[in-house]
Amino acid sequence: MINKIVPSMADAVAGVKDGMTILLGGFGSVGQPNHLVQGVIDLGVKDLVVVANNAGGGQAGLALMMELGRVRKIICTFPRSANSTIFEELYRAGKIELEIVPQGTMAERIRAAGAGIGGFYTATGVGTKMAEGKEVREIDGRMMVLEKALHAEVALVEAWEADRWGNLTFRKSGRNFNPIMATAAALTIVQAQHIVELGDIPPEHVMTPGIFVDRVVHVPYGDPAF
Amino acid sequence: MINKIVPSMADAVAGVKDGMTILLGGFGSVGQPNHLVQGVIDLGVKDLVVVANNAGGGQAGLALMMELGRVRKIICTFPRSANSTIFEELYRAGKIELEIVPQGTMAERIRAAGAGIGGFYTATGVGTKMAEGKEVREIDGRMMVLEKALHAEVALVEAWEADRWGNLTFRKSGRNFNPIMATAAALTIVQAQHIVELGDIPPEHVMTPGIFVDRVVHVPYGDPAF
Amino acid sequence: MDAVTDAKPWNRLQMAERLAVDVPEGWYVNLGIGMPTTVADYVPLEREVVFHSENGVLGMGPKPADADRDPWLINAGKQHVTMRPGGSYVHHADSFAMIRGGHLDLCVLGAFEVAENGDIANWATSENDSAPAVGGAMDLAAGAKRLWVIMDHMTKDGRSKLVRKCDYPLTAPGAVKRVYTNYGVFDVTPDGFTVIDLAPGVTRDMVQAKTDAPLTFKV
Amino acid sequence: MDAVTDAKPWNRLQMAERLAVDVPEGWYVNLGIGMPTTVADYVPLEREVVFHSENGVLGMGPKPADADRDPWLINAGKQHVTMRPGGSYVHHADSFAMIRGGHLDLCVLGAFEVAENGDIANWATSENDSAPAVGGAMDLAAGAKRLWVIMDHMTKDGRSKLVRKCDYPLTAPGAVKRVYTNYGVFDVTPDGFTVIDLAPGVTRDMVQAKTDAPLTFKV
Repeated sequence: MINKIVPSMADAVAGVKDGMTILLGGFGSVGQPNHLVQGVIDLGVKDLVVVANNAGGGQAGLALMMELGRVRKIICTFPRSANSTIFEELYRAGKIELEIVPQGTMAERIRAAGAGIGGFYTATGVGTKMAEGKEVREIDGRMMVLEKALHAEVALVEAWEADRWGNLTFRKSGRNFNPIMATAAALTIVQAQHIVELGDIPPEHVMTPGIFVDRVVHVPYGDPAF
Repeated sequence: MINKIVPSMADAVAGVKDGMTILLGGFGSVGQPNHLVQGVIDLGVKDLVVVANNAGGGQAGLALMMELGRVRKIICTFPRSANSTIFEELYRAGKIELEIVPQGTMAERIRAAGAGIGGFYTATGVGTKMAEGKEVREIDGRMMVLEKALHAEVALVEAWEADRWGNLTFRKSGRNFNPIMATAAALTIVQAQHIVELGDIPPEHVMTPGIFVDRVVHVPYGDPAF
Repeated sequence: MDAVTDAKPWNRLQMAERLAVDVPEGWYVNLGIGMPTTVADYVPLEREVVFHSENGVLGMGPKPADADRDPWLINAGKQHVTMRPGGSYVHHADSFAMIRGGHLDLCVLGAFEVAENGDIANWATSENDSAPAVGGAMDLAAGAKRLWVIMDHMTKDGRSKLVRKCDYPLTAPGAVKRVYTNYGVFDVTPDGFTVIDLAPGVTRDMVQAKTDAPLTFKV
Repeated sequence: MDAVTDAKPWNRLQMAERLAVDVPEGWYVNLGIGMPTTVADYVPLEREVVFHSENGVLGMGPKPADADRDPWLINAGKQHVTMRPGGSYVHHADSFAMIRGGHLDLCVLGAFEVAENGDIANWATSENDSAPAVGGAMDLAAGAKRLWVIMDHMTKDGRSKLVRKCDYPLTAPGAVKRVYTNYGVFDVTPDGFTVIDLAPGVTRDMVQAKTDAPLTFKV
């Protein structure tokens, strides 16, 4: 019997190691797998590269992981945060590296990694700093820049429902980066609000098929904070 | 009030012209927008380029369109059909052009067109006839071939449910190429089995958001033929 | 009264209201964070405009009352929003496929500078040593069918934001089609900025005096 | 009896049965059209293997009785299939993302030829003047974590299909990891074909005599 549901957070995050690249789902306060981030913090691993839309909000999750000095580099679209200054302090002090990526390019680079695409040409960023040092060519009359797939060792994902095959659904704007990140990592770990029976999610309504998921841990934490 | 539902087949296919490239959804007998194809046949247009997985099955739809001499070129993955010889006869007689594309590359080229990607690198086809004359380069240790986005003037799509904003669902394996083709054409026309009220499709379960759809015509034809 | 004291430049809400007049029913529209977001308040619900947010929300409705906020439903500005009947959720790659694939009829952004050739700079200022934040601005600027900018006409220290050439790092070259400011509405044309509307009492001389780039007038 | 009359090469069903033994629970598997499809009949339902079909079907179950066929549910071979609890539907780009992104543990294809370096030719024969049909074979061959081939050991006119170098147009270079034929099971290694199993009574000499490429033996 396939059973991707693991009994503890320690089982969920086992194998995450120093220096790994981690895709971290969530946008704003919604769809953040903060309990998995805490699990990785508790492992004590360091020199991590974290790919996330924001460089940590609030005091928990990624913000705490950075504050503890575990993150070597952030790849994100919008490092500023209204309710956290941890990243900016570390960045000004030269204690953390930053790679800024346009949000659509970041999403597409992650999707590319999951879909076996090595790189792609996009008009986003052409004629800006984002294209410096990158190949630019004209395709169908438009200048486009080559962007590469963004792979990772680990993806941390928050889902609404999960079954033992790892099929997932997401709630409203909690979907965001979670489904594409689930496809792009060697090890995809999910914290799910609800564990459901196999077959409870209608096959037309599965948002992330289990093929992309390695482990699921039940974290019924409730609603995101306002 | 946004209302993409048109009252007649003539309204649905208005504006399809000689020489256009048409994306045609469907895989096997399932999800084939055959009534829309008949509508285009009835317009009398010719010199069409048709992009479809198969080069027509049975005697209706694309097979009939080809038999009537309306199709200049087929772009497909698998021209052979167990229940139709129309394409092969035309092809052997030199009366139709053929571009064969690996199925995943065809799907990805269509998606790229819809997503603003000019081209992408894939390992599929490297070292085969499919890569001849195309740029091949090594990315992350793997040889990959550059494939270009596949745009079209028109997409013909079959859906299960549609609302007046053009939101769609698809039934089981009727999904296939339909959602990606809906994104990749200047004019996307849908034949839908069921017209539903706005809001009847839960926002989490919309499979093709209405932004990709221009016109919907109600065609409650029932089940695909066995 | 002379012409100057007669002039009533638009305030930020009036600018948003003026822009909203130009958004027809049926358009798919992304409104950037800040002033652009307020445009939605001036599009009546019965004029069906479909608002998109980068984080995978299509078909946003009005801001909820505090008591009705759904903790699972935010926009790209991290504000709580509502969903209209006919809305849909998608993941980030599909959301940016809408943007980058040219499916949005309109994107409205704020800006630091807009140049007469349509260049826009809205994500980083050269003086700023803190971490720059680009978000989805470059994708929106390069991808939408139309990019309109809504911004104060002048900086706080009195410099024109409609410029001959951008000083700040570009968000996208040649992308802007139209600019809404306190003084009027400016189309970006092959000949530079063309004024197509002026706020009440604002004269041609007045707006040209406040603007770095040369203006032509259709009003 | 001599060795030759003692030999019981596998028939096609036995080859599928033999291959099925090597598919462990939990694998995601795509079975090509034709002989590969029959492998599923030899994987018991209680050994949970998740079968994928290119047309966006993940989690296929057994073939339905004729009366129970669902007209909306077919596989890539256009045969009617069933869906298991835990299955899901996706569109074609997402389906091929599973294939091309390396998410399938195994793909099983038929072939015209397999070369000792793992090259596979299974989509076009040079003599064939009719329209060639590639379908998803190139994606599957290049994308799956493992490509296994199941095929008759010889052509109908008695030529070996395990060859030193493919004559027919390639589907993918260096992709095949293992081959199942009537005579045995052949791993593709840096040193060429290594026999890891033989059908009952088949000898080393017999299989080498039927095979164009040189064999090494681990059985």
